[in-house]
Amino acid sequence: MKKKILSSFLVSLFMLFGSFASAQTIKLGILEDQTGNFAIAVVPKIHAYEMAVKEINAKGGVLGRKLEIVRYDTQSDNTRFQEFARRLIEKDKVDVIFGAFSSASREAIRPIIDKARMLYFYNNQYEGGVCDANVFVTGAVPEQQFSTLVPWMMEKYGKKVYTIAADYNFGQISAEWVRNIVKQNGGTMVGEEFIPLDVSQFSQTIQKIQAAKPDVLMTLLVGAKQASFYEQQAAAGLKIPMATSVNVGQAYEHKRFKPPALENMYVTVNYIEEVHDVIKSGEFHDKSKDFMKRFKALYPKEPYVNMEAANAYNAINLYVKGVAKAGSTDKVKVRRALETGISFDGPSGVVKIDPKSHHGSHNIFLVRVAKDHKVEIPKVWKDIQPYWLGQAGCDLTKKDDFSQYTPSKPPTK
Amino acid sequence: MIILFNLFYQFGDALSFLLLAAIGLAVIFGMMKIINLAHGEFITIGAYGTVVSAKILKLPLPIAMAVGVLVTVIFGYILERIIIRHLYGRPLDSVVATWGISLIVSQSFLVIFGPSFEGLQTPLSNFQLGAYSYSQYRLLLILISISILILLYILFLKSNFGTLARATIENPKIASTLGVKVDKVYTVTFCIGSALAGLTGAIYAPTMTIVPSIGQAFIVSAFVTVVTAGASPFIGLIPAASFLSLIQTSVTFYYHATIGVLALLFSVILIIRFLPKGFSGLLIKLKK
Amino acid sequence: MLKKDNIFTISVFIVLLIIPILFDDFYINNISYFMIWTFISLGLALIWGMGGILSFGQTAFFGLAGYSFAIISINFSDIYAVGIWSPILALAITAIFGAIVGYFLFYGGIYDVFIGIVTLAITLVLETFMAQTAGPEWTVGNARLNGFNGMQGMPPIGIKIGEYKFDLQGIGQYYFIVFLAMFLLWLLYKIKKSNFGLILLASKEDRTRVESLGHNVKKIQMITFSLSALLAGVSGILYTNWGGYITPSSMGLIASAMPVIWVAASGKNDFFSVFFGCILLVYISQTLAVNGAQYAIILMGLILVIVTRYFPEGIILMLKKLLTNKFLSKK
Amino acid sequence: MKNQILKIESISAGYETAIVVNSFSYSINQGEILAITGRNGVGKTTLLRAIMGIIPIKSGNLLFNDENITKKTSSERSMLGMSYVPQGREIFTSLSVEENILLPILVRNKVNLKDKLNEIYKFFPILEEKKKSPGGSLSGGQQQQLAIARALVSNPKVILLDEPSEGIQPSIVKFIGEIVQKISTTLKTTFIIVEQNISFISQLNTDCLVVDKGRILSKISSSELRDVEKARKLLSLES
Repeated sequence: MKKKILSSFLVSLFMLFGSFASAQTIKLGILEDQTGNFAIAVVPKIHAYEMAVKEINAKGGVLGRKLEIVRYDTQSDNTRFQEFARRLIEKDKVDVIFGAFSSASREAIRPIIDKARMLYFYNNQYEGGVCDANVFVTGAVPEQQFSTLVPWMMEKYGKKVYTIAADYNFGQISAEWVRNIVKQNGGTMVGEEFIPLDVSQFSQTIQKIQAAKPDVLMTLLVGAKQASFYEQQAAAGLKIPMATSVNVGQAYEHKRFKPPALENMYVTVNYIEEVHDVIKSGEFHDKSKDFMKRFKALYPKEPYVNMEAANAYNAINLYVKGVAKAGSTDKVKVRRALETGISFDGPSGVVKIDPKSHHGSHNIFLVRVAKDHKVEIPKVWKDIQPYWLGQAGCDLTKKDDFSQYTPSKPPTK
Repeated sequence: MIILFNLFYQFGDALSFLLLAAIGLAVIFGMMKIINLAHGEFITIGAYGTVVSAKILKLPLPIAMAVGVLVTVIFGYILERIIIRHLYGRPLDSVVATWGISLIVSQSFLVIFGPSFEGLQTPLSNFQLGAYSYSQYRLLLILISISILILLYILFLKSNFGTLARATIENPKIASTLGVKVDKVYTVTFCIGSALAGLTGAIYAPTMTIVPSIGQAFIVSAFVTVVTAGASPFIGLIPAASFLSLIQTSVTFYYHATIGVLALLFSVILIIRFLPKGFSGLLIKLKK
Repeated sequence: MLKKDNIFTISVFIVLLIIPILFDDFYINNISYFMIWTFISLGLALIWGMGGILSFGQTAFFGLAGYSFAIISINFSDIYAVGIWSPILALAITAIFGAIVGYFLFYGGIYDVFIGIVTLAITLVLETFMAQTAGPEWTVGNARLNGFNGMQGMPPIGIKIGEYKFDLQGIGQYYFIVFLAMFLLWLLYKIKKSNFGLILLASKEDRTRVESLGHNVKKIQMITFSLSALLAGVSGILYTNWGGYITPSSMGLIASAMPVIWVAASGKNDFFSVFFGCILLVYISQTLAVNGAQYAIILMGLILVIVTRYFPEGIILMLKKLLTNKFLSKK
Repeated sequence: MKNQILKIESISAGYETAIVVNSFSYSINQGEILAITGRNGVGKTTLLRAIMGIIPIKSGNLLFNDENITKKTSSERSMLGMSYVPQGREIFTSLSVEENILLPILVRNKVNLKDKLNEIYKFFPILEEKKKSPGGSLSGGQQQQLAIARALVSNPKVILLDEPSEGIQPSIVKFIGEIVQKISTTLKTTFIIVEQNISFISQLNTDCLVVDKGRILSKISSSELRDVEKARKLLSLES
């Protein structure tokens, strides 16, 4: 009898030990702005990470290991990003880092990530051009958003384009893309104005736009202060079709602003929660509906599921596929596995990693905001590649690089 | 003609923004030498008070605005009683305390109301003049800002309360020996400053995105205007705001907004360099 | 020699010196990070606590030094050849700029809160300007200023002693900062006790009186201002070196308020209190952000309000005095 | 026994850690003029400031009309009927002369402002001439008159005067002395005057306390004071 107890004790101890060894989790570090200026667009992202992890763990994880999130609130503050990136790497010893909303916060942690050879997923729409051996990008880039949007707008409304853009990297580089595409398509820029992030009053800008009489107004504005432009242009009766790559798909301005502030605004997104409401059947309808059903089951109070939430969800799944393929969480092995062109069939269809630039391909939806702020989708472009960096000379499969490039300052070949 | 009106509108719009941004701060800083870093949050309270009472209590806009102002005054009153009154005579320490208050308020708004709140529509309509169209409400703002300033001028320079307030500000100890209840004068003055900040928030609420950081859009303009106005803000505020908005609008007109902002900041540096006591100092000198 | 006043300073430094023996990389780097901010605070304590002049724009010098350092290091790829000269050159630029601003302020007859706003305007001009330098035309030699996204890719400070080379990172960086802090604290105490310091302290009480005694107060204030700019520059360079990154937002409104808060809350009249208080406050703020989620900022705000309300001298200075008195009475 | 308007019972007061006024006791009758003199820094001004409530009384009691006012604020003491003319006048430079005078009335029950002003202008005709000018534009003597007028307008029972003759030309000093005497006799107002100018003191019909180290050193009677030379000798001997 005693013997039996002892042996069962030993067995259970052994099992405990064994299970402990195999249950060593894969640690995913997440740095997102739960508070501060960007919180509006970021909270759905955080939930999407959590949802992806829950789903994967429910299926038993990967390589027999569960995923575990280590998350810090970076408070929309670049210095917090730096502090916590180091904390994740040096203290929590995570296997991969996801996160950052603004480009500045991404750039704040990239030196730390590169030095530690950490694997990092940036899951946000941005100005493009990051060619970094350790960085993967699941958000949309200008060649995906503007190469589709701008020619379409010019065809529909006319060839005179006016750009107002936030006066920092995103706005300036995006404006450069718009300028180039307008020229390539035989249009003219009738005006271009850059506006500091702190400006919230736009009377003068509105008058300048009216003086130039454009057919299309590109509004590459960022942040809550600049978003006041929309109410002010509506109050002044500007009535010029607007196009952008940022609004609606991130901070769901069409839900937050009083109609008709965003009337006749066009946006290219790689996902928004309305996809399955607007597109009544087919692949996109089914995938989006399924995703939203699962999302709302977990987070019924979520105000909006934006494109960055989809990107965050895709990022975790892509990473896990990379780990599965590599058979390890070794950072170099996972990177090489991801560079084989891994793809994931997500909320808006297949996202495939471009091996050269580490960016993802996307299906792009053209969204129009109607007078009552209901959303229409006049067009979908399928499988748009992040082609620019690869063409410009970034090939991370052959040569490591740690830079960000722009169309006017491409990689030196 | 249209161009002239256009310039007037642009200038007036910039002017009223500077005036309204600065006015509450001008009272609190100019009269009490408290550097209120929470000024932006007072504006936020006014804006949220207005929007919440218009959206949830379904009050008509003017009444909702009054509620916004009232809420800000109550907040200002409580704050003055429990914290600010211990900071009189320590203007530089007030920086730290009011910064703390600003953190508490803006973050509390985020916790309570979430990152964003559906805004209001700008009241009134717009009108067309040649190629340009204008918002009537913004035209009204110009009038409102100037009339508030005139009322304030009367209150502080012509009324009995104004005499008490100016005496208290100049020399609280002596005012007290003459029977003035210095505490009360401070409280009332602080409440007036709060009310004006709240009013700014209420007035601009229908034209801006309603987020917990809404008030921060005003704060740099406010400080810059108050300081160039100088030690006696009621005299200096209009010339300072006019000068600064003239610089900003004309530079923005010829170049673009970034250069406009840089020009504004640069002219502040130069104004203070050559008029160390601001515009009011210059005016007082000229009068003599 | 061992005065009662020094007991805390010495014990804190002893703790700082043995920390790397007890803790791993993360703590070493994190405490280095906390200490980085002490220099800008000490600079402010010098000009504000001793000189009675509140500068709201110390971050202008922080940023200027950080950017100068970044530009110089990127342009000289052999970091060991440039070595310590790249930060020294950056500091010289900062100190000269500080002297120019100081000349502009004090010889221009600007005083009180006006100084605060002028320096704030200067830092905001720098921030706004740097934020829009994203375009390719904004390069200095090989270094792209890179706008709002900030500059990165600068090598760390490289030190070469004979054949031995090392980067100013990790534990080397840690000890460098500790020794630098010890040296600068000692220097600041010397300044405080010097004739120069006495005149400065007196000018805080009554400027015209000191002037009538024949001292050139304007010049003294200008030199002090330049010194405080230099100290802010030390922080800027160390920060850039620590994270390999410098951004315009480090010169913004929020960033510029932080040193003022650290200094006021710690006790602006005592350099050691500022040094220790600054470390403590950055640590508290980080810890709150790690644990408190959305209530972290509210708590930080409450701490600041309570400190100013109940500890007008600064909480660290009050604690130091309290402990010193107890210490003494027991002996 | 006359009505004792102000009883100072062993008061101590000072700044931070330094005690400047040390267990000072004295009682003053209604309508009496009391002069206090002594070298610089012996606590004369501090005593007045403690009586007026500008600085707190650390120990002892202060009775006004038999009411204990030790803990009252200076504003409350003013309302009870005390007035203060500080050293260096400290008039409000940014307020007009008339606003300066009216200030104490604005915080009191309604009085006919015009009558009150005319009453004051009768004492100080120069102030009527300058009534619209800012206080800061007045000369030293005019400022002193304004400060006295401002103290007088609230019909106080006690007026504390701190160095009224300091930095003022002799003719005005004399004028002020006459006014003090006149007010004291017509309105039965009590005066406590801190003064180092002996000829000014001797001009008044008053006893004089000599103070040193925050205590009363001696008391010189009004009759002894009338002989200026003798008084000067007494005072210089003692100080």
